[in-house]
Order: sequence, then structure tokens, then C-alpha cells
Amino acid sequence: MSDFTMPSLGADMDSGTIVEWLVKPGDHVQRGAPMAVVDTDKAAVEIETFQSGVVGDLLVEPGQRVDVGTPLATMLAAGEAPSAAPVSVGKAKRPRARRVPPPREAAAPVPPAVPREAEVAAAAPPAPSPPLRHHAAELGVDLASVTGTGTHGRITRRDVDAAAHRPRVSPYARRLAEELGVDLAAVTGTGTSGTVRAEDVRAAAHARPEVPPVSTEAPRSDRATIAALMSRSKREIPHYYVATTVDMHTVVSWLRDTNRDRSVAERIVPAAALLRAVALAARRMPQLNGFWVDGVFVPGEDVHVGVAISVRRGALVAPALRHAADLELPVLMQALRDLVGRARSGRLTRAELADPTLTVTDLGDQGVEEVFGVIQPPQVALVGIGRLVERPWAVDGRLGVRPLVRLSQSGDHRATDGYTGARFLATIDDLLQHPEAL
Amino acid sequence: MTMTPDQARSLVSKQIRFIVPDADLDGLPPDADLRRTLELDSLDFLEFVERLSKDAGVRIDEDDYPSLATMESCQAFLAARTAASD
Amino acid sequence: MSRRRTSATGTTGTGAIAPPTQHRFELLRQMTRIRLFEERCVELYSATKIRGFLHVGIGEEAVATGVLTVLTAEDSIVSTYREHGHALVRGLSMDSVMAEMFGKVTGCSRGRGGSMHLFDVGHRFYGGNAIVGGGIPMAVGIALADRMRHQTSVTACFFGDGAYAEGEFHESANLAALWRLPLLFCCENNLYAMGTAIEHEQAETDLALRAASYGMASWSVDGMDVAAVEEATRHAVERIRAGDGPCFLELRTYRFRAHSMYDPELYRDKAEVGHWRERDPLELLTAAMRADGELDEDAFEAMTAEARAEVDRAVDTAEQAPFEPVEDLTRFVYSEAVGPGPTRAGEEGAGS
Amino acid sequence: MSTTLVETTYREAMREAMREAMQRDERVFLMGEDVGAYGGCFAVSLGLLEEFGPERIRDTPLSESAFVGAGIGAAIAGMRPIVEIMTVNFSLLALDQIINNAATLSHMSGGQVSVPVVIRMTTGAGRQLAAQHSHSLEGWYGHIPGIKLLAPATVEDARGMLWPALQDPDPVLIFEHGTLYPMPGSLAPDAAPVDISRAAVRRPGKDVTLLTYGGSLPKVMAAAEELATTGIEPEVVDLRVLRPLDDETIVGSVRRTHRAVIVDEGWRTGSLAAEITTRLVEQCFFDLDGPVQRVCSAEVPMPYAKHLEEAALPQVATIVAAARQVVSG
Repeated sequence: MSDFTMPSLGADMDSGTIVEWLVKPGDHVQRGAPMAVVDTDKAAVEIETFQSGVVGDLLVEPGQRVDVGTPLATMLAAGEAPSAAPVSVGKAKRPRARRVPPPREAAAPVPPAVPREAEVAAAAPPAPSPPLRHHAAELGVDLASVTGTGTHGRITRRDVDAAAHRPRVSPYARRLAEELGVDLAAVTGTGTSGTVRAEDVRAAAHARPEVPPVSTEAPRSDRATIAALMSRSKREIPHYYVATTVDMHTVVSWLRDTNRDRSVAERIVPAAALLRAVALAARRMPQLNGFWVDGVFVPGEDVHVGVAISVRRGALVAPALRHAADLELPVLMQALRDLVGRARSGRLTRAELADPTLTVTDLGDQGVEEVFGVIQPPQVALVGIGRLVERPWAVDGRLGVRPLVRLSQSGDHRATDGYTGARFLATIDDLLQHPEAL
Repeated sequence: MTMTPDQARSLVSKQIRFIVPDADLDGLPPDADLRRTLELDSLDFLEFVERLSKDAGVRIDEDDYPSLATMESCQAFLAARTAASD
Repeated sequence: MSRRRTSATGTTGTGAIAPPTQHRFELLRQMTRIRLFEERCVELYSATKIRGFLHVGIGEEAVATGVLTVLTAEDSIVSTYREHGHALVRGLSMDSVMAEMFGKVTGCSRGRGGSMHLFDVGHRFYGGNAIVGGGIPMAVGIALADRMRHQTSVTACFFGDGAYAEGEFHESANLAALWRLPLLFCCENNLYAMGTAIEHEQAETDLALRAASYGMASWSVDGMDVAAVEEATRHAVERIRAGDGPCFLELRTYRFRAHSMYDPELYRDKAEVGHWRERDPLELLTAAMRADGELDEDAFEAMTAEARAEVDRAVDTAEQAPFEPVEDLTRFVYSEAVGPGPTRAGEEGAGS
Repeated sequence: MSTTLVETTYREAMREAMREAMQRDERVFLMGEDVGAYGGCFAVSLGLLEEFGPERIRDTPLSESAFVGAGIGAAIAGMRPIVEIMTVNFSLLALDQIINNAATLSHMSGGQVSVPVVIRMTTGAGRQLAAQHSHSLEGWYGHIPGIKLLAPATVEDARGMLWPALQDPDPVLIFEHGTLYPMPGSLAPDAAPVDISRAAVRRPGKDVTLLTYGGSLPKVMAAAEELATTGIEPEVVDLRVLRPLDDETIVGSVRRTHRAVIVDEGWRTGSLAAEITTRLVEQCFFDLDGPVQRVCSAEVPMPYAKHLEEAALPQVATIVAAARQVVSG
């Protein structure tokens, strides 16, 4: 015995209604014979059997809606006895016109309950008082854009004032403010309707108060903590070292030219150009820009270059120059001066201390020609920069005197290998040969 | 108005003390290299130049940096540069 | 019972010389494979195994079989959405066509085309096409390429009486005739453009007559008699290979089932369907072979059983076959294989 | 090998490109309305019929759907056709073949069928041809995966883009702005093929990025010169490839200048300019120092009268104003 089921007559049909049976229990049917008329939402269609045999019990009544696949009747092989209780048989007479039966009268829509007077009042916040509207107008605040913090959502005077002083800031200006540590609330925008733009932030960054702020209790890395960190690094990190000499002639002469028409405050030092090159190279080689955590390399979410800064009294700190790969050279220079200034005065932000994705230690000013630094765990790379020195150097086959600098890179051999380090230094060297693009 | 050596000395000392508050300037030999003895890195030195040029009201180009190596040379430089503007 | 060669519409030629028995048996086998394959598809669709649109050509088997048995491996085919018969006779495996309808990656179009877009470039089967008449201009282009490279290949394109009203058909007929291209227009006139009877969609319903006005040889053929279809096709293909330009065949046929799986057939009555069922192409051929004493009943039964088994195997393999990994979604938006389309056997890509 | 440059025009550069392609590859042939005896509606194919004969320079009946479909079919069967649709305005009659066949077959056939056809069409307004002959529909076509779009705006690109486009295994549409044909330029006699995947910085700058393509490039360059005299250094980026867009160059430039103006002759709604603005917001939002400006055609059927057409189209003045607005605003 097998089932005759509700067929699917279209991709969008998931149920159907038996309008009328065209067979009755005991009928012999051939494969392809029409069994019943089924109404889907669009039309009434005859459905056929895919097996020959004898109709057993009709399991579904005319008018009953069932899902696709639901057994509608049982089919017996020839000779099997139908079960005792046959379902009532549909109209025997074949309908003359196969028109679609009129849809059942849809239930009259129930009118929504009329909300009582009080409920209506509670829904909308009370209208702002005339004096408040006047105050808002004075400050050029559009009350419709203000959400009230008073009872029932009433707009208060404080809400209006807050809305008046909500600064409109361009996205780039907002990011720059974060990097340069500028408090936006204190910045007056020069853009249309007071919008704060990048130049406003830069101006604010320059007009920093003359008096050095009193050093607050920022986390200072004293000798003990440094010792623990360094020994952990040496213990856990299998260091490899690579180094190269970079001809700084192009950078130095380019800097000299651009600095000539820059105010002293905006002059750019070679160290900044080196940092910029390291940042751009790190962006191109993400495998050096991240952390080794629990045996796996985790790439940094962006390039934050840790700058090793000797703070007075022998302490060392390496805060991050955040998003260094996005900072053009002049902006990076300002960010660097600001970072070093705040590092020396202990006003570093938490993010700057926690987030460097690789570190640069520049001992050039300390007169050392080459330095192979110790990687700051959990980072996987550290770049060492030596002193800028004039040296004899072959240029297109001829001997000349060139400003040179020794670059080194210490790498965590678990994360990368010397080959990567070499490519990294080569990339930095190449970037430094096109200073205008830094 | 040409700057006297004393005026120059106090001016230079003021700028240095701003960058290295605990610098021992009195005991500082006049020909000592300021950058090495006071551990001024390139950024410190840039700030020193910026303040000096603002305070003394004189233009200092990158090519002038060598003449600011020692206290002595600073005094000579400032005297010469302010004399020029008499 | 005398062999009734003449069809209801009086087609060409005198009595066709009876093809050799073995060949007629092969025609019967192909039509049986199509019939059983498509009947199973209807069941699978009702059981929601096949989705989307499904257009079966039950009743039109003689057209696909009669035309494609004449074409060679070097010829090309462009079909339409009612294409299972064309694909199977052309040589696409039942497994690959069924898998395609199950949306599996082993389908002949990696499960991306479904019933209406079967592709097999190895067999020069350049797809179904769900746009009525959409494939016809492309067929013109394939024929143009063959003519420009002095090939004797023929391109056959299938379309219905509905497509005959599309601008694309008229533009293509004129262009093919103008440039004397090796193109065989096969119009499967099953009297209905979905739900519109031909007299409600064509001012002049004699499609062959109108096709002749484009300056190409055109005939109408009894599309239910596979022998007649084969003979007309052979005649047309000879002219085309001889360089006489395109030919047009109006294959008068009829589909016994609805246009697609969701068609209450309000537009025609049962009596008409009953009348055409009396000229079922499979039964016409078996009757003719029996009349000529050429039908080995045991062989016929074995062949039918084998065809049914072939369908069962196709369904089983399709059931187990994997779906295409989602990661491959954007593959082939642009070609991965560099280089020209299929080169003729032995002919290296011309030019640098 | 003489390195002296040859004085030529955009039109002659494209003709030379077709000549060279047909000499180098016998699979290449040209098909379209009046490309043969008439010498091409814009005289681009002048003389080719005499040189290559009617088999390879094929005049077609006015049946865009049929001959574009034929081009697609011939490409499938191994040829490398160049189909010329007289103007983008008539390409609407062939959209079904371009979208449902050319762009779709490779993917829908599971990678079996590739369609190496090149379809060229003249585009754009500015010659008082009124609404039905002045459309800029690059934005429509740029919406369709499966085809590539090129907009040669210089003589060099007109000469160098066709050969790589013919080598591409997928359909490539080339839009030639009608006003560019007479544009003079100098080329090496054996000009090499050019890249067809990157945008080009036509004028480096730092204060604002002016993004444009095709026929608008000359106006944008003029606007850049004018801005430079007022101390604003604009960077001009010529898109060259409208699909796939060269995000790297576009975003890279705006990252440096922090301001963008997009000049697009299409109607603003759903235009290429709209798509590029969205990509800038998605990829360099935190570099934007002001809202992106778009200079597009007025949303009107292009009028015939000159003064009205000029008012409807992007002009040097409106480009300069937009740039100034985003820099100072």
C-alpha cells in the first residue's frame, strides 16, 4: 500500500485545498489519471496519480487545506482490500465549467480599538514652552532634532544648550584630534555653520599651552619592569637579526629643501621620515605587524609604531604612534613631537602604551651606528636605527660621500624568518628613496 | 640691538632648562657639546631651536644648526644675527 | 494497417524510403529515453526535488530526435527552455542533466542554470535560453563564425511559435538570409505560446510560408513523425552544407502536458489534447515498425527497461551529488580559462 | 626606429587600433551599421572596407539585437569580433543580448562558455543632438557583473586600449565620447597597448581629488588649471576603467587630499558618481574632511537648444565651484 500525496505545483506553493475528489475508494486508476481538483491561491488544477492501482481510503475532505506532501489517499496494489471506513465521497457529477470556485467570504476586518484620551496624551512628549522655543531659536537649535531628557520626554533648557554646543566635526578632523590628543570641545570650527575641520584641529594642536603640564602618575616603566619584560623576550622569542645600510642622500636633500620654506615648528627631522617608511613598509608586510599569542600570529588591526623614547632618569617607554601608515609625513612629525613631549611629561594615553604593533628604537642621536634591539613581547618585530653618518659610498660606479644610516630588524622566528626581514628592510630602503611619496 | 654674551647666555639657558629642567648649566664648560652632554635628541634640539628663534626674534635655518653646538657658539651666533638686524 | 505516411498537413516529398530497421530502433530508443526522463521530472517536481520552472516537451520528442540525429559532432546547437529532449539526443548524459535540475555541482552547468540553461560546450550545446527568442541571434553569430572560417558545420537553433513573434527572430532571419549563413531554423510550432493559441498571436499562421519571404528555403513538417522530421532535416542540411544559405523548418507538433508545472490549461480543452495524443510520436513509430514487421518486442521491452533504469540511476546520483561550495559563488563571472572558445577538433586557435 | 611622434586625432588613433588588430589576428573583424561603405557614422572605420574587404568589415541591417547577438555567438565560436553600435542610445535595443547572454553565459554555464567580444559605442551629449541621441548610460552598464567597461579619454588610450580588450576572454564595452573624436594628440608610430585595469592620475595635486572619465576629462583639466591659479592644487584622476573600478587609485588619492569632487555626465541618481561616493564613504570615511561633491547632468531629458544643453551639462565653472566649496566649506 502507498500514499497519494499533495503535489507541489510551483516553487511558491506550499499548501493546497481539495476542491473535489474525482475518484472513489475501489476505483482502478492508471498512471497519469486525474485524482482530484486542488485549489492553490492562483487556480484550480487537476492532480494526477504517478502509480497505477486501486484507490484505498480518501484521507482528506473536500474544502480541507493541507501542506504539500500530506497523504491525501491510500493506494492499494491490485487485489488489496480497502480499509473499513471510507471518507465521504465528493460530488459525483463532473463540474461542467472548470471555473475557479468563488473564494470563501473573507472575515470582516475588526476595527482597531479607539485609544482612550489619556493614552493619547502619554504617547507624545509635552510641547516645549514658548520661552524654551525662543531660547532654542536664539541658539539656532532645531527642536525637532533634540530628544528631551525631562519627564515624559520633555525637552529641557539643558537639552537645548547641549544641542547648541554639539560640535559638527568632519570624520578626518575627529580622527586627527584623537591622534594629536586635541579635546574637540575646545576647538572652534571654521567650516560652514561652525564645522570643525582638519586645519582647525591642527591649529588647536599648535596653540598648546606654553607651560609644561605637571607630570601626572602615568605608568612609568621603571628598571624592574623593563628587566622582567626583556628577559621574558629573550627567553621566549627566538630572535633573528638582519641589517642593511641605507643611502639617505635623497631623503636628506629633500628634507633640506622642504624644510627651507617651513617654519621651525613644522620642520621635519630624518627620524620622522624613517618612522614613516617603517610604517608604510609594515602596512605592506602585515606578517611583521602584530602579535605572537598562544602559539599563533595575530595581525594588528592597523599599523601603530611603537617609538622607544628614553625618558629622563633612565626609564624607557615605547608608546605607539597610532595609525602611522595613514599619517602623511608632516602630520606624523607633529604627532611624533607631541608623543615624545607627552611621554617625557608622563601624559600618555592608555591606548598609546598598550597598542604598538611593532617598535622602532632610534639610537642615532645617542651616536651609535647600529643597534640590534630586543623585541617587545608580544610583538614580533623591532627596527633598530643607527646614526646618520657621512661615509664613502659607490654611486653609479663612482666613489662619493653619502649620508648613510644602518637599519636593523630583529624578528621573532616563530612568526617570520630572515627572508621576510630582508624584504622588509629592502622595502623601507626603497620607500626612503622616494621621500616626496612618504 | 646686538645681544651681549650675557643676555645670550641667559636666553639659551632658559630654553635648555625648559627642555632639560634639571640640567646643570652653571658647571657646563662653554665649549661643551650641548647635544651630547645634555642628551638632547633631534626632537629636543628642534624644540630648542624653535624656542630660541622665537625668544630671540631671529631666523634660524637648518644650515645654522652647527653654529649652535656649544654655549660659546650660541653666544657668537646670536650676537652676529642680532647685530645684522641693527 | 497501411503505413500512413501522409500527415494531417500534407508535408513534403513522396513516401520516405523506410530508414533501416536498426536506425528506426535507435530513434525509438532516444524518444523513449526523453519520454521517461521527463515523466520522472514531473514526479520529482511534485515532490519538490526540482524547483524553479520546468517545461517538459512530452509529445514533441520526434522534433529533437529527428533533427539532431542528422547533425554531426562538428555542428552546433542553440536551444530554448523546453530543451531536455534536445540535450539528451545531442549526447548530454542523463546524470549531468538530472544533477543540473537538482542544482548540484555535477550538473552540466554546475547547478547554476537549472532546467532552462543546460550547457555542454564539449557537445557544442550552447545552452537553453529562458528569454523567448534570446538564443536566435547568437546562433546567427556561431554560423557566421563557421562561414568566415570556411567550415561546413551547420548551426541548428530551436525556438517556438511564440518566439516567431519576437523582433529578434525577424532580425536574425533577415541577417542570416542576407549573409547566406549555415543556419537551420527549427521552429517547434506546438500551436500555443504558453496560453495563447497561435491564431491569437500570428496574423498568418503558416509560419513556413512567411519564413520563405526572407529569401530562404522553408518547409513545414509533421513534427509528430520522426521519419518525416529526419528526412526534412537531411534535405535542409544538405542544402546548407552546399552553401545555399539558411533553411527554415516549421515542425508542427504538440505538447501533451501543460506549458509548465503551474498551468491550469484553461486555454485548451481536453478533446483537443486527446486528438493529438492519438498521434503520439512514440506510438506512431512503434505502429509503423510493427506494420513493417521490424519491431523485436523483446528488444523493445529490454530497451524500455534499460531507459527506465538509466533514469533511476540519474536520480540516485543526483540525490547524492554535492552542491557547489558557496565559496565558488563568484567564480566564472569572468573567465578563468584564458583563450578562445572551443576550437574545432584539430584546428589550433587561429591567429596570434 | 624613429622615435619622432606622429600627430593624429582620437578618431584616427581608434581607426589605427582596429587596423592593427585586424592585421595581427585574422579572428578579428568589425561589424556594425554603416561601418563599411559609409566609412563609419563618425568616420572611425573610414578606409577599412577597402583594405580588409566585406568579409571582415561587415555592414549590418538596422538590427541591433541580431548583430550584437551575432557578435556574441561568433565570439563563443572562436572569433574576436569588434561590434560597433552606432551610439549608446541604440544599444538599448541590444540590452537583452548584452545582459542576458554576453554578461551571463560564462557564470551560468559553470565557466564553459567565454565571450571574447568587444562592443564599441559612441556616448555622451554636447552636440545639440537632443534627448534621444545624448545619453550617458555608463552607470547602467557599470552595474552588470560579467562585462568590463573602458572609457578612453585620451588619444593614447584610444590607440592602446583595443588590443588588450580583444585579448580579454570576456566581453569588453568601450565608450567613446562623441566630442573626443576630433581631439588632436601625438603618438609614437608603433604605440604600444596600454593597461586596462587601472585609473590614471592625469595631474598630481594635494588639496582636492577631481575624479572623472571620458568626455568630461578636458573640462576637469581646465577646471584644475583655473583652481591652481587661486592656490588650490587639485589632483585629477581619470578613471579609464569603469568596471571594475580601480578602488586603490581612487581611494588612495582621496586619502591624501581628504576631499573629492566627482564629475560624471550621467544623471546623478544611481550614477557611477553615486557608486564612487559610496565606495569613498565605505573605504575612507575617516579621511573625508568634507562631504563628497558630485557634478552631474541635470536630471532632465537633454534639451536641443545650446544654452539649455550647456546649463544641463557639467561645465568648467560648476566644477571649479564644487571644488572650491569642498575645500573652503
